[in-house]
Amino acid sequence: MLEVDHVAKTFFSDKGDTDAIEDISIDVRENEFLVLLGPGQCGKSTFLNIIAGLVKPTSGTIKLDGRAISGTDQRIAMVFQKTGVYEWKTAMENVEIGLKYRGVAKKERREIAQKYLDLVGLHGFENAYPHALSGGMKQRVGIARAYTANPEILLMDEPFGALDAQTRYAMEEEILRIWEAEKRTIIFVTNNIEEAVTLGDRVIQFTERPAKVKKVYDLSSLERPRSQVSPEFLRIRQEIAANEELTLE
Amino acid sequence: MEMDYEKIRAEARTAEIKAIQKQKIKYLSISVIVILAVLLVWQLAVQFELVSTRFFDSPIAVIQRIIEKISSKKPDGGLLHQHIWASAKVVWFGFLLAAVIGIPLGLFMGWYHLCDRIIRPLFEIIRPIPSLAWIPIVILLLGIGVEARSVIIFTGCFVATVLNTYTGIRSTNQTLINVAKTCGASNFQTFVKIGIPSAMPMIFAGLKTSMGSAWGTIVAAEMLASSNGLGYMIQMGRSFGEVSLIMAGIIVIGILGFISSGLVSLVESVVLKWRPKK
Amino acid sequence: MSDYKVEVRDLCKNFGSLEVLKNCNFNIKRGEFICVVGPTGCGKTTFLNTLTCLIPPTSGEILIDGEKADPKKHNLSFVFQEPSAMPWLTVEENIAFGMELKHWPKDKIKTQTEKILELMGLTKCRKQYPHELSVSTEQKVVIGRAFAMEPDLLLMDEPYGQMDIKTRFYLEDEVIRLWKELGSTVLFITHNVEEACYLADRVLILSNKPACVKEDLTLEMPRPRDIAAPEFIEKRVHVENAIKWW
Amino acid sequence: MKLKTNPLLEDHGPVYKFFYYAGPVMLIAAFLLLWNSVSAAGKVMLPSPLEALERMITIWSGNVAKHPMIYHVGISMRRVLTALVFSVVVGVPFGIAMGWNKTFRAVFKPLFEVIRPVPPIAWVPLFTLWFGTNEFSRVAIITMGVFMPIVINSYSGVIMVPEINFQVGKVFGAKSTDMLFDVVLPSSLNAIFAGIRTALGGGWMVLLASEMLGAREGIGFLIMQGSSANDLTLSIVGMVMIGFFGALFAYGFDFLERWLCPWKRK
Repeated sequence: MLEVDHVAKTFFSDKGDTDAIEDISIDVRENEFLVLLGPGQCGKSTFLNIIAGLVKPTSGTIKLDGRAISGTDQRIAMVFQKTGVYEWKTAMENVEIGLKYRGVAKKERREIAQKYLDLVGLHGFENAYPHALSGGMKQRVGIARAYTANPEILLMDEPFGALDAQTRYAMEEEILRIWEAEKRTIIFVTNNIEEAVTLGDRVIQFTERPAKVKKVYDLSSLERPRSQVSPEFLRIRQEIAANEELTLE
Repeated sequence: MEMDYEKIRAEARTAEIKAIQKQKIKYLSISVIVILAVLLVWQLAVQFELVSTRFFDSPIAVIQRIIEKISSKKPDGGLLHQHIWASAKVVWFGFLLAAVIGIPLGLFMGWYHLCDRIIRPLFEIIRPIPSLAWIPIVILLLGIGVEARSVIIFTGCFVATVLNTYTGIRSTNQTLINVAKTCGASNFQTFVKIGIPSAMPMIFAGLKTSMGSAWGTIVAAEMLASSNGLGYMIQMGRSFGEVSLIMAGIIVIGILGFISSGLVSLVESVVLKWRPKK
Repeated sequence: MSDYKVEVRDLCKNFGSLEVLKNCNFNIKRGEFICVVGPTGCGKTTFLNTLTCLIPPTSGEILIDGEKADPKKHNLSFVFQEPSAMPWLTVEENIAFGMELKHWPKDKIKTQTEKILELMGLTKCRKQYPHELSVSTEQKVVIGRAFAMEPDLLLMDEPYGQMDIKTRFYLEDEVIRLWKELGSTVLFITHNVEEACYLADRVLILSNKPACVKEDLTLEMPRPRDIAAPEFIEKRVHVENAIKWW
Repeated sequence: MKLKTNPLLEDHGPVYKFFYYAGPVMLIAAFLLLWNSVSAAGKVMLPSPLEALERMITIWSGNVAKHPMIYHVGISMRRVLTALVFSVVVGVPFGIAMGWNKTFRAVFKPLFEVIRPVPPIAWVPLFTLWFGTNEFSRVAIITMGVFMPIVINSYSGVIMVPEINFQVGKVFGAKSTDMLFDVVLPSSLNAIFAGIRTALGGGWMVLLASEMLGAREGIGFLIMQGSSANDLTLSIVGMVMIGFFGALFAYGFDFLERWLCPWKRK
C-alpha cells in the first residue's frame, strides 16, 4: 500500500553537507508490523519523517495507495519520541488534536478520543497534565493520539527509547495488544534489536549513515506471542546483532 | 525501464543547494536594504529639512561630530576619549567589585543553607531597589567622585550577579554531587570541586546581564551627578541644544556596551571551553 | 576479621510512614560480582543510596571489612545510571577525579590513570571533554573512574540501560575484564534479567516495595557465558518469573 | 496531630539551630545598628533608623511637594503600567511575528540588533528634546526600556520552540492559526513571561531616571528632591516605596503566570 521509491536525503548546512539517506526503496504491506532497525544516528528517524511528510526528500517519491504524496497526509499519523506530547494540554486534549485540527465537533471528538484513551489503559487520566504522568503513560497518550486521528499507517519513532527495560517490555506487549485489537499498518523505528525481533513481521536493517537497506528479515515464521528466550528468537537476534556494526565513537 | 538514479540524485542535490542559497541571499538582501533605507530616509529627511534640525541631525553629521569630538573639547570641556575613559573606568570598577563580592556570596548562599537563611531577608529588602535610587545616599556618604559612581554601578550589578550565581549553583546536577560524596568528599570539597564549576555558566550569564545594566546606570549617574563621562556629555548636548552631540553619545555608548559584553563573552569562551559549542 | 567484604544486616529505610526497605540481609565475599534485580519502582534507588551512605538507614547496619561503612574511610565507588562524567574535566582528569579526592600520591595517580586509559582503550581521547564523546564512551570513562579508585565496593546502577544490544554486550565483556584484572568487589543493579545472568556470580532478587532480598541465587556457569545455552535460559526464566509484573 | 520536623535541621547541632533561627534577625539588627552608628557619628546628615521611621509616617500623612504621598506613588505606577501594557500588547505579537515570519524577521531583526546595545536611559535626553518633559515623553522613554526585552524574549521564545512540537502539529494537520495559538504561543509563554519580568526590572530603572531628570511628581522626583533639599529621609522613603512596589509587581506576575499556565502547577 505504501511504496517508497529511491528516496535520498542530504542535509545542507554551513558546516558542510551530510548525506543522511543514500538510496532506499521499500514496499510496505497492508496491516503489517514493519520495523526499521539501525544504529544510533543512522538516518532512520529522518526516513520516518520523510514518510510522514515532515522532511522533503532530496530525491525520490512516496506513493500511498498508488498515488504520490507530498507533505503530511491524513492517512498517516505518528507516535513521537518522549517529548512529543504537548505539556500544556491534558491527556484528553492531547489525544483529540488530530480531530480538532480537522474540525470535528467537540462532543464527537471527545467520544472517539475517550475510546482510544480507554484502549491504551488511561481511563481516569483524561484530565491529567503530562508532567503528572510517568514515561510509559506519556507514550500511551502518544499512541492513543495517533490512533484517534484514524490513519491507515502509524509511524512510531523510537517511542520506548527512554523507558527502562521492564517498562519497555510491558509497553511492547501493550502495543501488540492494541495492534491486534485495531489492525493498522505500523512502521516502527528502533535501535533495539530485541525490540525489533519481538515486534516485527518484517525487520529492515539499515546501515550506518548514509542509510541504505542492509538486510531484510522476514519474521512471519516466528509465532506470536513470541518468547524472548526461545531458541529461534535468540538465533535471529544473534544473527541481526552479528550484522550490526559496533559503534562506540 | 532502467533509470539512472545516480544522475537523478546528483541533479536533485544541485537544485536544492541552489534553492537554499537563493533563500539566504533573499533574506540577507532584505536586511541590508532595510538598514540602508532607514539611514537614507534619515539623511534625506534632515537634508531637505522635512524634520526640524533642532530635533534631528543627519547620520553623516553625527559621524562627523564623533570624529570632531576626538580633537575638540567643545562644548562640554572634554575630549571623546576622556569621556570614554571616565565612564569605562567607573563601569568596570563597579562591575568587577560586584563580581568579586557577589559571586562568592551567591555561591555560599546557594550551597550552604544556613548562609542563605541568614542573608536572604536582608538581601530581599535590597534586591528590588533599582541602583539609581541609591544615588542620594551614596552622594551623601561618598560625594560625587569616581568611588561614588562605582558604588552606584555596584548596587546594580551586585543583585544580578548574586541571583544568577545562586541559581547556577542551586541547579548543580545531584548525580555529580553524589559521585563526589561516594568518593568520600567532604561538603566543602564537593562545593569546590562540583558546585563551583557547575555554577560557572550561570555566573557568566549573570555577569553579562550586569554588564548590560551597568552601561545604563552609568549614563543616568553621570547625567545626575558628574562633571565628566559620556552621560555628562549627552546631558551637555541637551543643555546646549546640540542634537548631534546627544546622538553621538548614544552611538558611542551603544558601541562601548557592545564591546564590553563582547569582552565578557570572550572570557567566558576561554574559561568555559569544556562546554559544547552551539 | 570477617569472611565477608560487605555485610548488610537488617537494613530498613522509611520515609515518614512509607516503608521502602524492610529487613534487607545479604553478604558479599571479597572479589565477588553480584547483580541485583527487582521490579520497576521497587525502591532500587533508595537501596543504592542507603548502601553508599548517601542517606542514613532507619535501622540496621552496613559493615565493610567488619567496620561500619563510611565513605571517608572506605573506598566506595558508584557508577550512576545517567552519564556522570564531570563536563568540565577532560577524560584523564575525570578518571583521576576520585583518586585526587582520596589524596593519593601524585605519581600513583598518574600510573593508575595511564593503566586505566590503556585498559579501556581511551588513550586516544584522553584530552577530550565529555560532550565530544558518544554516550557509550562517556559511560566507559565513568566506569574507568570508578575502577581506578580500587574500591572496596563498586556499585553500578544500570549503567547500560539505554544502550543497544551490541554495545551492551561489548561493555559487559569489558566490565568483566576490568573486574578480573583488578579483583574488585562489584554490586551491579539492572532491570535486565539477561544482563544479570550474564554477569553475576550471584543474583539478589528484590521483592516489591517494601523491598527485601527475596532470593539469593548463585550462578555457577563458566565464563564467557552462552546466552543461548539451556542452563542459562533456565536461570533467566527463573529470575524473570520472580520479578515479572508486566 | 503530629509535629512536623524540619528536615534541614535534623542532622545539625544546637549552634546551627541557634543561627538558623536567630541569624536572620541578627543580621538585620546589625545592619540597623550600623546605620544608627553612622548617623550618630554625625559626620554626615544621615537620619537614624528611628527618625526615618517617624518621618516616614508623617510624610505619609502629609503632603510632599504639594501632593499627598499616595499621589506620587500612584503616578509612578501609572507610568510604568501604561508602558508595560502597551509593550505587552504590541511587543509580544511583534516578537512572535519576528520569530514566525522570515521576511518580517529579515526586516526588523537588524534594526533591533542595532538599537539593543544602547541602554534605554541614554534615550532620556533625546526624548525630552523631542517630546518635552510631559507625561507622554516619560511613558515613551519607559516604553523604550520595556519594549525591547519583551520583543526579544518573545522572539527567542518562538525561535526556541522545539522542532518536534511543530512536527506533531503538522502530522496531525494543524493549520497556520492552530499552529500559532495551539503550539507556538503556549510553548513560548515561559520565555514571554521571563521577558516581562526582565522588562519590569528595567522599567523601574528607566522610570526613576526619567523622574529624577526634571519631574515634579513621582517616586524618582521624591528621591531626587530628598537629595537636593538635604532631606535624606524623603529619599529613603522613596527607596522603600520603589522596592516595595517592585517586589509586589514581581510577585503579582509570578501569580499571574501560574494562573495562566495550569500545566506547570505541581
